[in-house]
Amino acid sequence: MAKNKFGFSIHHDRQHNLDTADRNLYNRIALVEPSIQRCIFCGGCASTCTASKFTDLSFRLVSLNLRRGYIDEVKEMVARCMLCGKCTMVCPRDVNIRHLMVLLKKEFSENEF
Amino acid sequence: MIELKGKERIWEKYQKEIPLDRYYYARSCIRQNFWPGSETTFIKILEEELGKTILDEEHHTTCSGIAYHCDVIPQETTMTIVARQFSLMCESGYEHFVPSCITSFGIYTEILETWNEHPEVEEKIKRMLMEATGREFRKPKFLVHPSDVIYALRFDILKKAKYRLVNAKTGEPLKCVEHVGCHYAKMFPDKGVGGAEFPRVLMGMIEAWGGEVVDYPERRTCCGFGFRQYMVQANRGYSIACTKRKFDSMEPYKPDLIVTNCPGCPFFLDRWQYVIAEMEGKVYTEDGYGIPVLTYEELAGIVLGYNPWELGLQMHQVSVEPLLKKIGFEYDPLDKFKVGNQTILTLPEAPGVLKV
Amino acid sequence: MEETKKHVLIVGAGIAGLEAATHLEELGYKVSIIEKQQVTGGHVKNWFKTFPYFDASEAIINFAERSLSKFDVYNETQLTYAERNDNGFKVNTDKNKQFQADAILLTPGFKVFDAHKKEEYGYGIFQHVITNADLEKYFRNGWPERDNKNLRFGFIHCVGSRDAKSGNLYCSKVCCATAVKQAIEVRQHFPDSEVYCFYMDLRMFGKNYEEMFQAAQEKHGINFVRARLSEVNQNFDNTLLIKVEDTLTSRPMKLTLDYIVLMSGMEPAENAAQLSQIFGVPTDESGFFAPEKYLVSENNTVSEGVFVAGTATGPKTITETINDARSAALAIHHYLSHSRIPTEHGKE
Amino acid sequence: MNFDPFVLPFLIGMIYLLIILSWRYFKWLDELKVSDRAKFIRGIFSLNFFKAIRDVFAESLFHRKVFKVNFFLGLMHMSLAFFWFLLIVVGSFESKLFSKYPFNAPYDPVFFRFFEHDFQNFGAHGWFTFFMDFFLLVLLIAVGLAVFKKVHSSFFGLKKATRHRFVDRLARIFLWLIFPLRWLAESATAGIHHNGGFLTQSTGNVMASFMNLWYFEYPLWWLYSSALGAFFVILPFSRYMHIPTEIILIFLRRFGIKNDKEIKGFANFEIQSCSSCGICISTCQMADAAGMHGQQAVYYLQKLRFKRNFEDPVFNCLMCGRCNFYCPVGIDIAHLRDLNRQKMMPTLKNDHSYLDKEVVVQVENPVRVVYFAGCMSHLRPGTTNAIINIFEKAGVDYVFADKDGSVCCGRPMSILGATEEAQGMIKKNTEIITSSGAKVLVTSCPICLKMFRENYDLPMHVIHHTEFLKMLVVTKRLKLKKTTESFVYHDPCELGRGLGEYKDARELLQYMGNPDRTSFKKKRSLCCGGSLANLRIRADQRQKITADAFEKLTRRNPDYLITACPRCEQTFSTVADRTVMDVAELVEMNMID
Repeated sequence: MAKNKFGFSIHHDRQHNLDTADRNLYNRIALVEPSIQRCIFCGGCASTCTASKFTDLSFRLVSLNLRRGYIDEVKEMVARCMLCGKCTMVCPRDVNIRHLMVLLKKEFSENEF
Repeated sequence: MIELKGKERIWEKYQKEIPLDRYYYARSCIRQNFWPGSETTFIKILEEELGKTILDEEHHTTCSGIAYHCDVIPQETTMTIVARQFSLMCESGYEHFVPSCITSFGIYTEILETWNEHPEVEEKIKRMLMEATGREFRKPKFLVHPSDVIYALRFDILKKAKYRLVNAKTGEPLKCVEHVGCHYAKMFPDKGVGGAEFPRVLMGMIEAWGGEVVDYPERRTCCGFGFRQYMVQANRGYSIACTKRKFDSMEPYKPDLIVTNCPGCPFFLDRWQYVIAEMEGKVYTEDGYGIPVLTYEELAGIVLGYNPWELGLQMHQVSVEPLLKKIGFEYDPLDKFKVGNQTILTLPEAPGVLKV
Repeated sequence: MEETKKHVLIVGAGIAGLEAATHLEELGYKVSIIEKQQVTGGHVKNWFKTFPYFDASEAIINFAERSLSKFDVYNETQLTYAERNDNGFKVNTDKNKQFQADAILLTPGFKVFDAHKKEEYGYGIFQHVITNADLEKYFRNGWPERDNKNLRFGFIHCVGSRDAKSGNLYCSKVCCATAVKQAIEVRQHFPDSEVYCFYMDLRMFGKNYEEMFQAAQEKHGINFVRARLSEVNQNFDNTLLIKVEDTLTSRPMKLTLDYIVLMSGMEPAENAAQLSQIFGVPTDESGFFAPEKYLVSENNTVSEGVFVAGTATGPKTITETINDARSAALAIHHYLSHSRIPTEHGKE
Repeated sequence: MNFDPFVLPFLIGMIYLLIILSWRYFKWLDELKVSDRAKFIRGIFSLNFFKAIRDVFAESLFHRKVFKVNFFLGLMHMSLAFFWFLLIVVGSFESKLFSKYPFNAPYDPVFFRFFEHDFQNFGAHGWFTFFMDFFLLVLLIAVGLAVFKKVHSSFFGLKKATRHRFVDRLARIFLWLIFPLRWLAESATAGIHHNGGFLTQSTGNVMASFMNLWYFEYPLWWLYSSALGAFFVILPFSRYMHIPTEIILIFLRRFGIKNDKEIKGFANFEIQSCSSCGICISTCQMADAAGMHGQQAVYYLQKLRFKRNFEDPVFNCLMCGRCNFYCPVGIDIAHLRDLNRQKMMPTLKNDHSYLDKEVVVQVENPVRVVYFAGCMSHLRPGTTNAIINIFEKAGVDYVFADKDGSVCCGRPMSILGATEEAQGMIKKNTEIITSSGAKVLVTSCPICLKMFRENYDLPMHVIHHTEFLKMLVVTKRLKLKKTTESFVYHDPCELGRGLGEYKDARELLQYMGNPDRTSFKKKRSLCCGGSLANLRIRADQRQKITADAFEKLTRRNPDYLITACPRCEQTFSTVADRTVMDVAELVEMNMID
């Protein structure tokens, strides 16, 4: 951890390194529910989402962040989902979003991240 | 594998005509404070070593580039100030404008290009200069940066060189990082030697004087100064993060030195090494001294065997002694904190992590 | 009887020229083609497979050359001069072969964008930065020796297309589908490889293109990242490091790759400007031939008796090129049999 | 006392079976809740005991419900069960009457013909031999039918036969061998001793004509006894466990014992009562329309019995409840699945705290009716608009609780086995709904309705909009005209099989016209394929179910398909070649002043 010795500290580098990204969770999930691979990040899910009316929840970002290995972000969003399933009803690529949400919820409940 | 042919193909595209004599020299605002030996050395090399004519003009002012890049003055003001510098040059009978500062070079380039594209702006500035100072000006025939000049004269310098950028013990070329200031050619690639993507200007000097250039991934990245990033203290974390990214990227290549052609870059690449060491305990060389950072004039001075303490190398945070030792440079370490022959300067406080 | 046949001269023996020649010959015209290359078939001859059905390019060439023996082809010949006379056009070439033609069809095709121009992408500087055209050659002629394990490929879309910095504002149309096709081929060729496509937009406009894209995602596990490459660098271990912004998460991102494939777009053929001048056919701001009337009469030109077809009028797929060539053949037929399709220009 | 060593296989098998059954049944009864055990004791001494006996005859022996599915399937099952039963009962009477001693050896009736050849003093002999042979003949025909069914299951109304496990197939071989062997053994004895009836004696005569029966008689009895013994030994580990278990299950049901919250006790009786008949396979739309196999009730129960991994059948299910309705044994499969869902779903780490922070409940002037559209209804604005327009027209004093977006009712989470995790939503919705001060909660979504009724504690009537609209018409606050268009009505699973609400929508529709007849109505209705309960099913499989259901419902070519669930409406719309709409939309179209 950088010390704040001179009135400022070294800013965290925002650049994401895909080489070191942890894609294990994504790979594991995609094996069980391969339809996630079809996602084109259109955001239809997020726009219809019941919860997104009240809080930051976008499956589009869950899908992306999962691929990029931003597990904390994924975890936070997934916890907010109410599983109503509207997203799945509007998905143009027939991604089984509700199943993915349940799988992720289970992952975060059963395993340490 | 890097294909040199590919680079040469690009360099062919970015040949720049560099005048070989009669320079009108405009000093930099900040270099004189940061690296007081550099500009003097430039003049010394040109006049004494190579017998060129150079006018070290004392009436010119700032180009106002820092204010311009910090968004605090309008462009017309900057243009009028620049117009005045040109008028000074004309009055002295010179046509080759050589601004010491890279940002000034960028400003002058940008303004000349603007005037080329929009002659009405030039007319307006002529009017404004006349109204404000009663002066007239002509645009310089050549606008070149002093690093262009040294690049053009690199083989002449080589002829007089006492040292090479070669490890005296092993005979291997030193690994040199070249860092070209952003305002040199990133805005107008055809105004820099070798263009913006693979600039040749510093590379040419290093290779001519025996060194080997390191091509590391973050080569193009800014030194971290970024004007607003450093000037506002709240943003300094971004400034140093940028510098750190560069160092992290060059570290595996184990560079022996860094050469720069900008006033700010050597300052930040030098001083931030100290700050990173203090904050994170991280030093980028195995010996614990850090990577020495030089201006191209200082480098030329070393190659020519000038007294390092007259070059002002004691102003560097990262010690240059390991580098001098590597090339077998003979110097008196006791002279480091002397001014002239007499007064001994107060010894600076040693940093916490970096070795000196 | 031979002498009474009307003569059509075609410039360029790519698939457009060949297809038009086939139909014109069947319609009873004498057809000659001059081609600057050694062989006929144009660019398609250099390709390996075509999208979206992965048919071999040979099949396309075989189809286009089905009537090759029925007309005269002059290879390694370039048109140098032409003048209009009472009987049509008098044409001369660099080999001093002269033609008297009743109508001219210009099918000079396109030129692959020279990726060297995008200096920051390091083509010609970093060994494993290649173009889509290079990749087709690799597929045709075999890969240069390479450790085949765990290679990481990055496909960079829109190189020289939709790029003001390259001077080309238009979309080259075929590169998106080509990238997806090649990405799939790479995954099939190197099953352990990882493939990323960096796109600005994915323009899967044709039939079965979107399906191919979906298969690329789902069956072949190809990663699509909406990003535009800023610069390519080389790592200490000689792998390539690219920097992009992952625009959908709004974060700068870097990634190490073993191969970078630049999806070079289409530019007007090298001799397009010269032909334009010789025949008085205007070009648009991008340098492609301007037709007499956009949308409705794209094979006719303002220069009477001079027709255009194929990618010389703008980027086209193989199917579109072939159809365009047939359309041009019909337009020439109408012109030569004095039953020209009435157009604004043609009203007499 | 008659005895011969060949009776030993039968005897040992039977004793072994009795011990195993006693042990198991005792254990399972012991697992019942204390209150259920009390019910059991009370039940034995009540009228229900006799009612249960009647049920046993109706179901276990006559297989009444199987007949409903298919006549031949019923006939086969009835023949096997009832006539075997008769064979045993009448055989016992015969042997006991003959020996004039009620406590003869248990194998006496089974091997009666071997031991007894002289019937001089047994007047009823002729009757007995006739009936016993008749029963045997029926059983042989039944076995023949069973073999035929294995080849042509569709003849019996079954589109696909159950895939049985090895032990089940082995047990079936023994079972199928029993009756032919008995026939041969008795015939052989009849051929020698002339003690057979119309079937066995004639067969015996034929056999005697070309073989020396003295050599064959004894081994045949050995084989017969061995087949019986083997069947008994294997029975407790095979699906034939259903034969004795279903009887106990019928008694337990009559005594008012129901499924508990865990898979033990009563659940064990249910699981072991499944005969693997496979009716649930044909009625499962996942199998029928989407070609999915292995998840149906029969396989789920099979896996439960054999302690195999049953995760897929537990979660890969639409929970439409069709198999519950069609199961001839009446096993509450949906409940058995739900029990394991609740058990297998880990406690999900949800964070619904934003509901408390972000969702502001505005207490307005109390109204009489609170309308809660539900998440899904927001994708069908035609329905919600229709309801609002009707409310306005009828002058209903209402508030639209989730006009600006719903908080999910919690059923989508609950139906996956995470009921506890839905508490935050339940709390919030309760707060929103009760703040209206309304007396009636009207919802458009059957999914919400089921949740509100079963998992909420709301101080008001909770009804579906079909019921409310019907009330508006009945009380003349709304007048409807007949429509000229034809339509068919689809019962949503959650509203119909889930809550038993079939009446109101139909009565409401009657004001506008007669729905087309369809055999897929009420408890026989189909799932639209959009069920929230199944996460594993692929989109293309779902679509097959939807298309198949739509085709079945619209066979009479109606102008509209009418339903009462936004989810069904949305799902059907994706495949529809005609208008799909909610009852409320039809009402809106046909309102008159």
